[in-house]
Amino acid sequence: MKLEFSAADEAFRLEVREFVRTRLPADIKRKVELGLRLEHEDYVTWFRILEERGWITPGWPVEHGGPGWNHVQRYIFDEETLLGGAPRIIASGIQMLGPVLIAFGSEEQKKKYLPDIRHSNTWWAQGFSEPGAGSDLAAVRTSAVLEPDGEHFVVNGHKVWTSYAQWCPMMFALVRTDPAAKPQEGISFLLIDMASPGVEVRPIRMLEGGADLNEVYLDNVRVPAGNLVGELDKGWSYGKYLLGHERTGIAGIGSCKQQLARARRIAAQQGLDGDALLQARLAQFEIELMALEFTALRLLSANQRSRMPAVEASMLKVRGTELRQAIYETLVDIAGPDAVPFSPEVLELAHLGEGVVPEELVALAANCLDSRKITIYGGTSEVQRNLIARAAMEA
Amino acid sequence: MKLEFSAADEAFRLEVREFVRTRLPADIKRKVELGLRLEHEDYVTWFRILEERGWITPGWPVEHGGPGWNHVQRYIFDEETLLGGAPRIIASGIQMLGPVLIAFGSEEQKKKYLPDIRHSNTWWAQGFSEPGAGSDLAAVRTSAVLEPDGEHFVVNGHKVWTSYAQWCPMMFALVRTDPAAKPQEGISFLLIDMASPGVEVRPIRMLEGGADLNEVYLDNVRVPAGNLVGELDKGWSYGKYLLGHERTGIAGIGSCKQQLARARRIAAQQGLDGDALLQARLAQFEIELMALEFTALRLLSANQRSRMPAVEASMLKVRGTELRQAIYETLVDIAGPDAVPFSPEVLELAHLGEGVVPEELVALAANCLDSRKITIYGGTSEVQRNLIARAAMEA
Amino acid sequence: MDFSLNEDHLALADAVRRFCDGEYPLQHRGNPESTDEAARRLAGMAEMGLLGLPFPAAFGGGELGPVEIMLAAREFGRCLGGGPFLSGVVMAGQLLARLGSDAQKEAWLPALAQGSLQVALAAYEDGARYDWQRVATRAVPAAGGYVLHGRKSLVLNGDAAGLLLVVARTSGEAGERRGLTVFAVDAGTPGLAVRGFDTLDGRRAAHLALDGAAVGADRVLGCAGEAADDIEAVLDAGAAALCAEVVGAVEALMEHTVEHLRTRKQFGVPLARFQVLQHRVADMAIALEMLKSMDCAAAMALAGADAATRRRMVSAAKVLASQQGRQLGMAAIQMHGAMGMTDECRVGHYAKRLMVIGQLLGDAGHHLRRFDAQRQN
Amino acid sequence: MDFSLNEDHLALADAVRRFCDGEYPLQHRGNPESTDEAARRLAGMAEMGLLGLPFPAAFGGGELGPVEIMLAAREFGRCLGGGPFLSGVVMAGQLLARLGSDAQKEAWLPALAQGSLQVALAAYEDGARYDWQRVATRAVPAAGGYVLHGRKSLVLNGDAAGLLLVVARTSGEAGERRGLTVFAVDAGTPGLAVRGFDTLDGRRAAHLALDGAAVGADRVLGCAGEAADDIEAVLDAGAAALCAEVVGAVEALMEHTVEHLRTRKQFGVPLARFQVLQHRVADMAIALEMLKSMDCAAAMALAGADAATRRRMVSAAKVLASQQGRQLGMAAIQMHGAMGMTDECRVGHYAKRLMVIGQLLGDAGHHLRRFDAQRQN
Repeated sequence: MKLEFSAADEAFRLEVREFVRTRLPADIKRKVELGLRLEHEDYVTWFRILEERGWITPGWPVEHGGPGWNHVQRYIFDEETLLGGAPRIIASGIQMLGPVLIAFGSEEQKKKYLPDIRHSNTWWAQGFSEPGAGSDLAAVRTSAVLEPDGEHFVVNGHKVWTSYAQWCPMMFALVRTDPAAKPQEGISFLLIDMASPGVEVRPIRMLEGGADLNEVYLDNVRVPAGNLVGELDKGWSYGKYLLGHERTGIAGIGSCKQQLARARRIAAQQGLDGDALLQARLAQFEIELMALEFTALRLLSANQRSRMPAVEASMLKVRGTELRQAIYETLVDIAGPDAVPFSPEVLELAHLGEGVVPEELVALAANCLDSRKITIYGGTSEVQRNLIARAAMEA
Repeated sequence: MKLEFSAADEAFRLEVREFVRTRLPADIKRKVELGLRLEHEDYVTWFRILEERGWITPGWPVEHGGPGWNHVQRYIFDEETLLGGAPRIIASGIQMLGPVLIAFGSEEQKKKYLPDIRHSNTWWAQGFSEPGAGSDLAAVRTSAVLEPDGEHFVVNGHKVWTSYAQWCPMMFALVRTDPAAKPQEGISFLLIDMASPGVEVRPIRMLEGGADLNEVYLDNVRVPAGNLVGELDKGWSYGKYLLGHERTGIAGIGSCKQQLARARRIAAQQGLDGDALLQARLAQFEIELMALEFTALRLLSANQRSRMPAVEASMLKVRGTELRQAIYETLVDIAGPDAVPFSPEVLELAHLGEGVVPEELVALAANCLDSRKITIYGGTSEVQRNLIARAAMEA
Repeated sequence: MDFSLNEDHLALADAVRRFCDGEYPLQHRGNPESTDEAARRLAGMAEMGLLGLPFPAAFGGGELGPVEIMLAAREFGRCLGGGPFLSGVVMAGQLLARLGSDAQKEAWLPALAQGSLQVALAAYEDGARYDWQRVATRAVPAAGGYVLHGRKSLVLNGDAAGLLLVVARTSGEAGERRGLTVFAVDAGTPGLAVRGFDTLDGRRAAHLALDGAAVGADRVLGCAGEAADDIEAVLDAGAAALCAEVVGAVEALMEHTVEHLRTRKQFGVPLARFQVLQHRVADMAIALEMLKSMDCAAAMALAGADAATRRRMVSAAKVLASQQGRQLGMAAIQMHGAMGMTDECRVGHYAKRLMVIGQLLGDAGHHLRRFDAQRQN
Repeated sequence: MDFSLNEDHLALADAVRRFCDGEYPLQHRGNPESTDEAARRLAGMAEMGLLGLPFPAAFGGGELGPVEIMLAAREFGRCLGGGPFLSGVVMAGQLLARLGSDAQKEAWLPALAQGSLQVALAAYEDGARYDWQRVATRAVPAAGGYVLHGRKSLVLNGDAAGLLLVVARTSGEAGERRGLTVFAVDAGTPGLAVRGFDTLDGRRAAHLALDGAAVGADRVLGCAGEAADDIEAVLDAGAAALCAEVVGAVEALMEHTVEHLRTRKQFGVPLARFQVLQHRVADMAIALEMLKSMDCAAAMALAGADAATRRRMVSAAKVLASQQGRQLGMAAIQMHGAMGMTDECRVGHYAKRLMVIGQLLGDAGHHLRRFDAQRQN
């Protein structure tokens, strides 16, 4: 047992910190720190900078271009990039599809798709959720029927909550290929070209004015049979693999730290140093965040791998997301009356100079509202607690 | 709409306050204010003082000796007596059995029992709960079989959580007289002499050292047929009537005020006036208590009678008991390290002089622990919330 | 102590409810108003007498009181509507009615009541958070009147107002109670710049820049330097109306949520069957009762004569309204799942309004301190 | 950053668990110890080396560290046992080991490790709450040593101790860090009155009255006036051990609760089927993981050299342990219903111990302030 990071880990931390400090473009950093909207361009720019350094695919095996980090290094990387003001790696292709293709894709699929994913040439949309199948993916109803000649699937259905579909030329989707099978069987994992006839993307306007989520309508979309990943009717297991893959970052500890630092910074600017209640709240957050961070590291070291049991991941997610929301609410309290002015345009860097309120405060209320999604997506807090309780009761 | 009490109500308040100030014996007041244990003698003494004034049976009709107060007067009486340091009227005979006998008892039963109840000559135990039938009274299994000659019931069973049975020569009980009927039918309401052969009372030692709850074992206890209240097999409805009768005091607002005043008093004594967090917590309690109090008065005035819909009573109970517990926890925080010393004897007034800690602090932790029962008895907070939700969903 | 509503009360509430049901269709509640909608709703409110509700009959008013304002505000909370009611009638209009001379009232109150003039109150300043006494804007005596210099912030409905009631200092230092004076400034006055902007809840507010705006002596409301008590009273009236809005909004939120839980299924079971969600609805129902009692108490305290009681009751009510309103809005979003995050679903609009209300006219922390300070006095 | 336990750790934890399972039968956990039980358990702990765990081998100790203390304390938390381990070994014993001369260590540490002598630490005073620097007890130089005057309060296990380590002031004023000196005072010393009493969790503590108690110069531990750093360090060690006890106690509480929910039925359905109770168990499970991480962090910080880190980590751990321990105890009672209120049911005993731990060696409020003060330095 040792509380300190190893000298090598500390050196790595400094390396990442220095890299972010020198390579992260100033305007991107400013957007992140002020909570403004990031464009596709911003992500691509930063991801390519990371790719050049070999750091864009921490979750991929070394032979496919992963950096070969252990869990502590991955943790340090997440924390340092976020505290340094870098955007999160949010690309579904990198985070989700890559590992699935590497594990289950054909050689041809790997060759065709992985390089473009790594170089951020192709962004992928995730086509899992459907109306009526939010936290319950086994209820997927979008159908894919293989044509008699075996050359194409014909896909019909309706996907929702598809992040960044407006930036994605491709989508990976769960589709039902055997309607007679039990809910969790008869599902396949399909790659769909978004330019195909019959695909329609409709943005969903969100309550804070953003529109990065979409509905995707699939109307007799013809998909080449070669776009099936793995075996027919086995898509459910690939989907579960995918969802289980990225659990180390699930608690969002780096984001929590980023927001808590923001809260302290703005509180000082607003002259709230002497507000004993606020300071006690921030200190309490700091302690709870510390407990969360140590728990993540402890569970990771106990498992000695980046895949973590689902229950442990659920515990980290519940705690991390609820803590983050509490910090965002405190940010609104810190803003006071300056949380009131808002229109979606103020989230554009270009409009910052026109600020009705100090620029540090422009996005706080919108960020707080936007943060409500984190206890909903990726399995609601309610579903996570059901799972945690079930495990505790069975143990 | 008017925020002030009427002049008549204010006069009544002063009358009650003055009565308590001049008539409440000092040692009883001291015990109440310090949270010490009250003896049977203490209650009887105070109840007889109230009886002499005609104030002991606020819930009884005037023709049976009730004072004829409206709901505001009852509310003022509760508040003033508690804030003045008087014990609550806890006698089951007065609070529960009396109204049932008045509504459903025979003339003979009324004549025989009501006067002794009113004069605190006879305390009654409540025999409702059984092992496995806590919040679920329809699961009552204690059996009462009428002997062929129709003269006696023979009662067998096991009652639990019977308050103050050690002081009670009599018990009213729900017993099953028709085992073949549906759970809520076939239950009768029976009056049992605790001196009968086959009755055994065993005190239940509680976690804070008290033993005012009991188990009552009934082994072939013969009960005269004349002790049946109302009709055979209709006891469930009398039990419900009883539970529904005393809802105005269910929120325990007077007790909340009493404890909040205690918290402010002790905080000042402990030099915690400058503790901003504590002061903010107390102010928040004060606001929530005010909201609760106004809600009780608003709902009472809307109903214009002392019987209140079950859902409204549930809301008041949930809020009032949880608020009271939070205040008790704050009392422990105020006590600091002085919450640690404790043995059950310190709750006796006679031992107060030997105090290991200042006398104001002697009972705080025990009172806090004891307060955990208020979200359990009379229907747990969970059961109450189920009821509230059902009503809200059906509305 | 009497919380009961009489038949006139119920009739008023019913009339406003019917007006709102007609003017604010369910699926558009919370959307920004078009110019047409705003004009039509204003005309409707004028016709119903809502825009003159508390004013003397002599000036076109209904001579009604805080309880009636509360009842109207509850209904506006329900439909996320109300336009200039809060800013123009409850705050600015009542300030005019309190401080104005007969001539001033005659000049502006009837127009306000008819909807032909909008009036807004410019009380707060940048950097002062919720301390309305921290006024740095100065009114310097000049020929025939005053010249105003300073900045006012977050003037609700400020860019639609034809008349702005500007709180400026004729004496004393920022933070002092003495020396505050209210000036009635026409929107077009040279030296006054009005910068309108959107607010989080789809409404409008404005910052004012006063750089040598000249006003005549006839534009002083009441005695110079003596306006503090009246300003505080109408800010309290505004806060109480916000508490009433919270009641209406939470009521609507609860209806939406119950409807959603009853109809939406997960894992093949209606959400309403999940006990965790049931208990959250129960807590919402309990909170709603508490909020209802406190908006009544605040309204009754406004009607009373005692300023200390008014401060205590209004601040107590606003603490709960700010805390519970925001929390219940968030809880409703959570119970609606991803759907609750969309602009299409109404719960997000309620959550935004509730969040904004929490930050207006003093947040929970401000009012908790104010409440406690009253206790200590 | 490494939270993993090695095989020696696991073996130690396992051995203590087996000892506790034998010595503290499930249905008696939390009951006051009889004299016989206390003696037998003390002998057993001595035999296992638990009473000398952290001391140098030269004085009969095991030379183990804070992590091993944590592992033992977790097990004692599980069975509500441990007797004088916290007070005698973790606090008083380690203070002796830090400050004592070789002769002093030789005189007392082996006896402590063998269980033939109990030692207790008398640090706090009445009215000072958790500020151990507010020492008013004075040590006045006298022929051949000192005479002590003052009152010490809440000395854990104080009435069973043969030797009391009394913190007194040889210089300075109450509140000052300089001037604190530790004296080793025999229980029978004339002028020392030990008043033992029961504590809420069924254990014992004592207040001391020192009215001219004379001690020889050889009873001063370390340099006069320079003990503050070491006193603070062992109080931190004690607080960290309490955090570990909370981990064990919550673990046991959760097992009891899960067992109850699985077996007990209401309305014909096992309680475990009620989602509200499921989610409370989930929150308990989450809290337990957080508590586990923090007791590890506190132990590791104790092992490190940096006092600021130690203060921060121990205080952070104690904040959570105090808050969560009490809250989870209360939650477990609620889930057990009326049964949970009885002396017979074990959950009440856990709840009482958790409540007491929350109030010992600094409550949540104290440690939150201390934690924050370290940040600001």
